[in-house]
Amino acid sequence: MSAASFLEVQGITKRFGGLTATEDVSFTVNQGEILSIIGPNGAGKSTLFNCITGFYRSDAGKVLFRGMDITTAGAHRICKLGIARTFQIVQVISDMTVLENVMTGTYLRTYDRKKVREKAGEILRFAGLYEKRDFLGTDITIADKKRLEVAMALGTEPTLLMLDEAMAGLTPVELREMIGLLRKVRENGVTLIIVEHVMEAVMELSDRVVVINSGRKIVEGMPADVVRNPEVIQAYLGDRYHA
Amino acid sequence: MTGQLLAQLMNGLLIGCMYSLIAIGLTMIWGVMNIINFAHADFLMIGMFISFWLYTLYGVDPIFSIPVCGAVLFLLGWLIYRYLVSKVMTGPGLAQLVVTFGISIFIANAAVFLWSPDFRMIEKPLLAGTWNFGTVQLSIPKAIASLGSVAVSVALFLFLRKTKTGKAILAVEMNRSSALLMGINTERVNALSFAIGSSLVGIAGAFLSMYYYIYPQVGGTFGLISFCIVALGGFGSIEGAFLAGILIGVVQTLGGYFFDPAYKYAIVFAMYLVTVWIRPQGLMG
Amino acid sequence: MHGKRGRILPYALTLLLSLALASAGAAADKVIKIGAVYPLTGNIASTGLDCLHGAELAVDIINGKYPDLNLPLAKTAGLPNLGGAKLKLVVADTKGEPRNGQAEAERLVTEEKVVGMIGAYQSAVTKTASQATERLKIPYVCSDSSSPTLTERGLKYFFRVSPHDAGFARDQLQFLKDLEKAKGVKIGTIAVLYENTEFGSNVGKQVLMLAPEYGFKVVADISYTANATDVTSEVGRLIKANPDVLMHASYITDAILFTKTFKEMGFNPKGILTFAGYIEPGYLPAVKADGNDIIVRSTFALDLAKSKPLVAKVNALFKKKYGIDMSENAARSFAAPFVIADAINRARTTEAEAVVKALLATNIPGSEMIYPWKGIQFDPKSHQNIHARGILVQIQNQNYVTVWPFDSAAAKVIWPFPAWKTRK
Amino acid sequence: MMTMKKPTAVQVVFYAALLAGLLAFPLIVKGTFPTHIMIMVFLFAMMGVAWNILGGYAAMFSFGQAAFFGIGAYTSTILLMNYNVNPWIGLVAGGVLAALMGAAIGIPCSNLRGHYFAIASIAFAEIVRIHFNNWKFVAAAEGLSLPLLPESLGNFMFHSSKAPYYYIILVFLLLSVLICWYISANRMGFYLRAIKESHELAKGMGISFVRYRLYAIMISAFLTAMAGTFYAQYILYIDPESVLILPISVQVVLVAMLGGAGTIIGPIIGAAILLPLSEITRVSLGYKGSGIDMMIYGALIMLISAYRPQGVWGLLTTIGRRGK
Repeated sequence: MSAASFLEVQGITKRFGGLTATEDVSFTVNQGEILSIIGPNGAGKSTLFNCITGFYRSDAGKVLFRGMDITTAGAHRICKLGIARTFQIVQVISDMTVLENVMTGTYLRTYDRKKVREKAGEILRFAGLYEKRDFLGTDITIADKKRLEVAMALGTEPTLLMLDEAMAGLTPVELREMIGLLRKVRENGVTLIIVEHVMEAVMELSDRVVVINSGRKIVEGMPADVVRNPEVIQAYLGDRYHA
Repeated sequence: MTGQLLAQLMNGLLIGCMYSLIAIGLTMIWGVMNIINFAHADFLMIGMFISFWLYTLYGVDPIFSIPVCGAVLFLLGWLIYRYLVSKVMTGPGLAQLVVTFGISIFIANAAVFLWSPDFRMIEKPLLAGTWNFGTVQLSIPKAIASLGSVAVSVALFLFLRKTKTGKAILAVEMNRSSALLMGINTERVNALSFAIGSSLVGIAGAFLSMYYYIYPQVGGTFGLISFCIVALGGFGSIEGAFLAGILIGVVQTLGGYFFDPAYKYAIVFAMYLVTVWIRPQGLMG
Repeated sequence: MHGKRGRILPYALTLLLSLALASAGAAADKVIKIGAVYPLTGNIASTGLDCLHGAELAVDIINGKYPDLNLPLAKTAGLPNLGGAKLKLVVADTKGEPRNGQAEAERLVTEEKVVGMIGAYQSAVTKTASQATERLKIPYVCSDSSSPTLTERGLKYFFRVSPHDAGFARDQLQFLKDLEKAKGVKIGTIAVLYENTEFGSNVGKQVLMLAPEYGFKVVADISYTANATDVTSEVGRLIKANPDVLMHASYITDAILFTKTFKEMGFNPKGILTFAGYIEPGYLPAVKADGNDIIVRSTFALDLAKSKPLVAKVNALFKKKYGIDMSENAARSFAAPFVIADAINRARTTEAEAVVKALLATNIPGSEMIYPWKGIQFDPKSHQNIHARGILVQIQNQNYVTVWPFDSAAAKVIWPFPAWKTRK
Repeated sequence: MMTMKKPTAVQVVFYAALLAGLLAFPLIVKGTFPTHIMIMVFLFAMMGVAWNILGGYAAMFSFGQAAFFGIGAYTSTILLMNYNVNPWIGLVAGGVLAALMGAAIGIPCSNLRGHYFAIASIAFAEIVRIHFNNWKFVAAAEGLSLPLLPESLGNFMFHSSKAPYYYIILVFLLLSVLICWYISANRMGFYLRAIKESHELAKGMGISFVRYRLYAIMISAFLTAMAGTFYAQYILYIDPESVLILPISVQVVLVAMLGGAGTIIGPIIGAAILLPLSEITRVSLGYKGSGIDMMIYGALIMLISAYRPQGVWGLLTTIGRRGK
């Protein structure tokens, strides 16, 4: 294993009953980069995402994180190793305040309550949510929830942050803010994998893009190259026509 | 020996069918509203008492009380949903559960108040006696009750699959919010399911009254076992509850026969634990 | 010392007043409170109520004038030695839970100031209630709990009038022996069937222990869960074991269910000997003719009236008050108030030590009781009534008929148990 | 939430006054029955607090607390009777045993959600009850009468007064509250609430929900078993029918739910309402044997929970907020 490959996904296959959701998908992620995974609806992006983060057990293939085989590790173990994630349908703890939500993440590596609070406060300032720290999880807007989810994930002090459609449904202004936040995250040395539909964000943020269609990886490359790839256009257009 | 084994097996099936009928009403309420109705066993008791009083006061045989029991319990279920349970449908945690506890305590003791804690029995139901098949004796009322249970289960199954109202109930059971979007009046569906669930257990009460003694606390063990059946079958699964009921009846009877009668309910509970350990969602959940 | 005088004065006045009233021959309105704890709600509320009725009637008889009743204290109103003081039952509900037995006993003693205690019916509740009265030093006379362990605890303030399960088990086995002799039948094997609560397992234990002593072989030892939904597997086991005699200890619910299932599955031993549930008032109305020919242990039967006219008179009073015949439970609970009132009357005080002393000296003759016993006298150590014994009654034509001991039998025992097929 | 804010002066004064009142209670109120009711209130409040760690924080709705209660009562009693072990040691032993039993049942049940867990806990408790009912070693259904030892704190037995029992169970209750508060204010409390929100979310935040659910069961079982030992030492007689039956588990759930699940004070309020209510209805109406006492009891539970589902504590806090 070369030291350069931060995360290595090798031939991941996942079936649900007779349906193959992902088939033999491989790619690598380098430390410090932002990699996007795109593809039409039902292409298997989320399945892949869940296989990497330990939420699904893949039927074949391997996931290596910093040279360590994490294919069969439980989700909470993977988080402990430094891979944090968000959810496609936003999930925050509804009866906790914003601050407490982040504290729940921060508790992963800190035990002292005071320090946990301090750290969580810092993260909230970083994410621009500090003013809303005393609001309940249920009482904030969707955009804030999405940002809160990122903050919660950051609380676990990840080296790799994986976002599942963190930008879907945001207004242009909110989108700008989110892109800015993710940039800052990357500047702090965190590697990012983004599963995304919003092409604007993908084009702007990504260093590299992996395209999935019908469970298979069809292209991998620089954002600008990928969007011009006929196979990708076909996949998206085909998707649109058949939808 | 084999004759006795066969007799045990048959009796297990019969009690199993009875369990199924009791449990199906419960699983319906459970599946649609995600509520454990702890008063279910008390509804059973009311059904039995209605049948008893119709017999004692007007000489109506339990077999003819079935529709009355069904109707009265339907109404009672509707009222209880409307004025008590619906108030906590959106409440926190298991507030619904506490309500049903309260209802259960209230009903059981109202029965003591109204009808005294005495034991009753329907003296001479039309259907009585036993059928003899060699070494196997089958109690006629039990056999009829079992057939009735199967018939009612099938009828419910068809109602849910074939009628518009039934389909609406199933839709709510599958996904409440999308059912709401489809324009289904979920509040009405809730009330209806609660009423139908109660009505089914009322019918079970009428059947049971043909051969079982009647008193205000009669539901206890039946209730406990029907919870187990519903969970074993998978919450909300009618087919699951039906099969699990029969399975539990047979396991209980054979377990009591071969192992130790003192542990026969323990065997049933252990079976539940082992099953959900392997399949956390129950047999057909 | 104002305070002290304030405390003595009322007592002195009361004493003077009561002396004056007693000498005047007028009934004093002095009241002697006796606590009565019974399960009045919950699973066996009907039994608890039945027991309470027995005790209430006893109190009525003690308080009123019943010149034609040969019962202790019946002829006079109240307790003559205490100026005609009346007995008052202070009733409490235990819900059948031991912790309430304790709490209620304590409450009755400390708040209601009762000077004696009766009841509880369930042995487990009697245990905690009598433990409480023991600590509070209040006499407890029990005539309705049958666990042998109750009088094995060496309590100073606890007395039991009625027989216990070990005695009942002996009675049943002795009956079988007597029957073998009288009818020339041979009984070899017995099956023991008992529900697994305190009562049933105690009976089971006693029978299992004693059966070999009487020369019977136990071919099935079946304990089962009380309040069962279905008992076909239990009866299946009995059929397989095929015993000559079945001995069954159960409460009423299972008694009903088993009777039905015996019939359904055609279980036909030569005799069915039972305890408790089969004699509770709800049993016969529930099973009707299917209960015929079953034999139950008892302390009482209405047909004892043949040799004891007293029984009929008491039953008439009971029927007048409650509309039904006196049951075995009611009859058993009927005893305790007499025993405690008799002791207080002889002690001439309600002071506990004196009452206990009087209780130990109790000697009520058999003629002043509705039971077929020689009398009531307590064992100085265990405080168990040494004369208490059971009788066996058989259900004949849907009536409980005394069949054993043979000398006080009202009818001949029907033996063997007629096959179900031949019955209506 | 409540865990973060410093208590206000009013709250401090209120709780201090409440505690002082409770400490003085046996000195002021004579008569054993009120003291007995208070003891029962504290006993069930303690079990309600213990249940809350499971049901209120982790959404594991246990209906099997009687099993832990019974194991506590039986362990200390058997140790005392057969091996002459001091009840205080028995208390700890019972707690440890119950915690281990909790873990044993918790591992297979750790994947069960909501109602499946609830029914599994009933099944578990019923198996324990049936087994104890038939187990000769613990005298089966006959039950165990504790040997009467001279009264002393060391013997955990008092005959002349209920006051020592009162103070002991009060201390137990305060200890449980303290543990519950500590848990809710620290990592475990956060994690349990995350698990309650969603298993997925918890896993995604690095929380081993199996482990934290196990911790919750074990702590809850330990405290409930302590209550069981207390019961045995207080009543001095135990049998399966009085310490292992479902109605005990149900009572515990009612106490916690009625007071307000998921709050520290909720179960205490629930117990303070429910137990006196049942005792008073029983004492004032129960002797008639008509069932009317339990009817009233049932009706009150039914109406309170239907029309004030957030629990009495929820009601009080709403009023409090409106007052401000």
